[in-house]
Amino acid sequence: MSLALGLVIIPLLAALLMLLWPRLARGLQLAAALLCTILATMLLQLVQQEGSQQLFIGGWNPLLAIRWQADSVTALLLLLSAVLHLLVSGYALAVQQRDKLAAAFWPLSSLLLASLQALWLSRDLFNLYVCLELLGMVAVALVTLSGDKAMRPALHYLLFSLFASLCYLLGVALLYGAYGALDLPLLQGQLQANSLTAAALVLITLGLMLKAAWWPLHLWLPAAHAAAPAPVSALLSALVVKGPLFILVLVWTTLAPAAFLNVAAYAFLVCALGALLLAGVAALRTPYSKTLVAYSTVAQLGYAMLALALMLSFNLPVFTAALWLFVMAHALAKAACFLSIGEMQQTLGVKKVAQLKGASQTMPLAMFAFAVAGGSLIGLPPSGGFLAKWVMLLGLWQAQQYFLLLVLLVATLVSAAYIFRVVVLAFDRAEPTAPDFSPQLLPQWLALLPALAVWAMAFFSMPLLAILQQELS
Amino acid sequence: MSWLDGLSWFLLLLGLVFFIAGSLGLLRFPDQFSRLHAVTKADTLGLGLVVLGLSIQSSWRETLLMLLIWLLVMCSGAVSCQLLARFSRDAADAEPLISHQEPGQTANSTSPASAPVTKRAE
Amino acid sequence: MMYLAVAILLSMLLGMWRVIKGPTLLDRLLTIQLFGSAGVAICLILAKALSMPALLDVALLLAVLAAAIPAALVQRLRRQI
Amino acid sequence: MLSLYVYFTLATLLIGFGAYGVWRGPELLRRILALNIMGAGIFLLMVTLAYRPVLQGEPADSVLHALVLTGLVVAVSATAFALALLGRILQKGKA
Amino acid sequence: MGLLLFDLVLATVVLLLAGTAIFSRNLTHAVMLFMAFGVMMALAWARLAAPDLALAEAAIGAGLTGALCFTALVRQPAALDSKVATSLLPICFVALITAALLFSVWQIPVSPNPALSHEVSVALPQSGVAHPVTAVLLNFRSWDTLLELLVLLLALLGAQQAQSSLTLYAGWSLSLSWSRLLSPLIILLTGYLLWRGAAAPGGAFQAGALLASGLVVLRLNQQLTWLSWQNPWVRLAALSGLLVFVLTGLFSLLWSSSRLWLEWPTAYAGAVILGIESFATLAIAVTLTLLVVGEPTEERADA
Repeated sequence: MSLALGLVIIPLLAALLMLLWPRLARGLQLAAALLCTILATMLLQLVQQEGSQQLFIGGWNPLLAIRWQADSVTALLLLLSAVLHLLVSGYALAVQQRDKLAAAFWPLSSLLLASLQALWLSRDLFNLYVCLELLGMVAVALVTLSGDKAMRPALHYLLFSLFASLCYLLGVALLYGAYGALDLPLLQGQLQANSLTAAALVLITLGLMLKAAWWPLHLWLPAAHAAAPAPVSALLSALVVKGPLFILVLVWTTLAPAAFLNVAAYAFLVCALGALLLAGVAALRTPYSKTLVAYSTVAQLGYAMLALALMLSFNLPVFTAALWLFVMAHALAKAACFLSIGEMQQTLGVKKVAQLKGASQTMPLAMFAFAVAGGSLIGLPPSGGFLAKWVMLLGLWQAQQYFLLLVLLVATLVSAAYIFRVVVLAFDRAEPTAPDFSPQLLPQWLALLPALAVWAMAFFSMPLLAILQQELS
Repeated sequence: MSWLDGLSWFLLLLGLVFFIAGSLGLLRFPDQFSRLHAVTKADTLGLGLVVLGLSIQSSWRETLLMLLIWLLVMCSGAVSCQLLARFSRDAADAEPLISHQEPGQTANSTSPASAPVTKRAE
Repeated sequence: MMYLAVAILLSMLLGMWRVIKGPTLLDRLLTIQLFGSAGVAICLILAKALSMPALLDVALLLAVLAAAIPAALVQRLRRQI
Repeated sequence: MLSLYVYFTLATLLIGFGAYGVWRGPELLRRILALNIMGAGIFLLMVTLAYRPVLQGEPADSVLHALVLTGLVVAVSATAFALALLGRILQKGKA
Repeated sequence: MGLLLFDLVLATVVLLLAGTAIFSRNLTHAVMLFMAFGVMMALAWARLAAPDLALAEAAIGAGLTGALCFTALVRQPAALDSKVATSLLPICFVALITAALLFSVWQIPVSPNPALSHEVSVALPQSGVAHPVTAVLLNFRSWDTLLELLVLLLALLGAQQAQSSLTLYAGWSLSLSWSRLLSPLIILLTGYLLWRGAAAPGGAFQAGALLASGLVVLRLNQQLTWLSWQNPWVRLAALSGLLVFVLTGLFSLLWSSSRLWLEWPTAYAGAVILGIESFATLAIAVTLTLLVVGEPTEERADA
């Protein structure tokens, strides 16, 4: 577990040092990100070989201490966030001069990594609350880096996030009042199906849904994510909304009494359908390119919700694998989308989708990155998105849910529509929007990297599936 | 001991009377400065009596602490009374930004001191 | 003893009417003063009645802050002048 | 025993008031205040839960007290941050 | 009987304050009622046998929140009386949900599960302190506390981004000398709370918040002009709590026999906790002060 500890402490210490000596910030950032990626890889290997690892902080009894647990899903998520942090930091380093990225970006993004890693590891209901609050505050602070125009969306984001964590805390308080424990594995199977438990679970779920921007509680997300600087939007969309999602899955898979599962599955299903179709349509209609990508996050989270709903009602291991594959594929693809769109926005000096006309000519690399990432969002082979969707389709076929198969198809068409809306415009080479300055190659390459990673997921499909299935056996 | 207990209760009740007097003064006095006095003076005296009443029943360490508390409240009552009054006087002389009157209260405001504030707020 | 605390609370409630009604800013600033001194008194009585000597520290803290805060608030509000 | 229910009810009502204030506003500052009131309600619920052993003659639940203390710090930090953001927004509106 | 009556009256006062703070048409008014609400909550904690929380709430609710809210208040645009249309539908909706919540809250068993409390009392002798709340905060669940310090720091970092200019005005001599007179007392009391935390209610946060309100008062009276984030020593002080916490954790990781994160050896636990708490107090005080006061520009003292 010292590997896991390093994953949390290194970015934390790096951030503190950056605050003390701002001049060292960039070097420290890169070093910490590299180190974390290496450690996360090692941890993944360790977990694969020796099974899940546990730590009771301070060495106290399970009831008293805060438990950390690194199972294979956690290890994968740790690696995912470390890799994404590394990639986004690289991009930020390349563009910081040009975009006048505020100096506070470095410590804040390091703290973001630290709080995410702490969240993935924690298995204590109250500690998860603190992690959630931490994550929310870092996210809001990062949004404010855009200056004046971002202040109002940032405040709204903060208020929503605070309200959500209070709902979560209330739920936790009710659970503690009834069962007298905070440790998730200890509470497993303890909960009785009564109205008190129901109220607690509803409150926890509502809070987490609000934080994870699940349709129909997503209203804060597009404004906040669109207002932030490009590297920040990438981090927010790719990682931050996944934190609450992770807790939600934990709560529903370990805590919830069996009697509630079906009702919850139906509720999640309805939300998933709403997200997939309505948020997709919203992405299709918005005039601004960044808002488009932000709405696509809401829509894509629908897949995760769908997988969760299916997981709860059918208890097939395929859906668990599909859920985490979606999370990873979406994180990588969305980071690439935001970075490439941000790059195009900066270079072309435009905000609207319509003005991206001819971008394939002026900025081919960035456009290529967007197209590859978009392909994964749609689910075109070969990509991580395709892999996730394929696994899910297999599961649906197995469970004989033909109606949902159809819905999945429609959702795919909707996402294809909003991705192609951009791509088609970009290939319209008549009267392209002239760039403000000559496009730089390095940032475009760096924006391409996450897209290539999501591509690569398809080639590592076997080991990935093996890791995710290991969890269940 | 019983007469000590009786004394203690007498002091406590007397303190209560001053607290109530302070609140009544706050409610009934005609202008803001007299109301200020009602709160800062009567309540401080009430607290002092309560402290005295309680210290009869307490150990010397607790008594010392309570006397310190009373001393603090007494000083702070005097100082904050001054500060608040001065602030209010200055605020009445200058253009206030935040001492807004609720509409409808301009008419029935009886206090002479608050009149200029009201006028400027509009 | 608790009845005494109740009575002081009720007298506070009485004073609150002025605070709610206004009409001047000063009347409202008096809330802090009123709740400060009465709060200290109730805290002292609770310390005795519930026999929790730790509450004396709470009363001390309340008193110190009630002493310090007007100096800060008035300073802040003077901005408008 | 009855006191417990008095405080349970008070906590729930505070949460309700707070939730209403957060939802309806109308000013941003009032929403922030309402969030704090809602938080106070939740903390009150937790402290009342911690008070339950006292009725049976045992000391109060110190774990819950520690949790509420942590929660208070988190709440005051968040409030301060929100008010700083609000200050910036209002200043911009004035200029 | 007297206790129950007290509870009922206290509940009424708290509800009235909360209700008027939310439904009042005047924002200034709402803020002041909210401050009074803080004092009343402190009394509620005192009543419910939670003196630690009463101390914390007194320091925050009666002190810092007021200063914070007033800073926002002076920036509010002039038209303050808002036209609140208290429409019936939302009220009914919220009332319905509250009723449902009330129903489930009443279901909470009156006799709690004693396992965790029992565990605390068993482990208390090995924790290095005698006061269970401090033991939970700085030993059993110290990871929460570390993260909580991080939250506080983050609030400051975020507020730095949203920095807006405010002018400090020269104080009256009365408030200036009063704040100077108070400061030794506040420092003394801070030390007292910190030191008592090992055995009785009190501790780093309460002490830090108290120290912060002292610093705020001085700062608002144009004292302590060095107190700014630009000053590297101030930065060090604001980070010191976290740094010491993390470094002590790493140190114990390397030196203790079991090599566990945040495990203090029983023999030294008391000293370690006091050390961490002292730096945490400093950090909390500086951070809260910077949060409340911001980075104001000084106005020249007028004659």
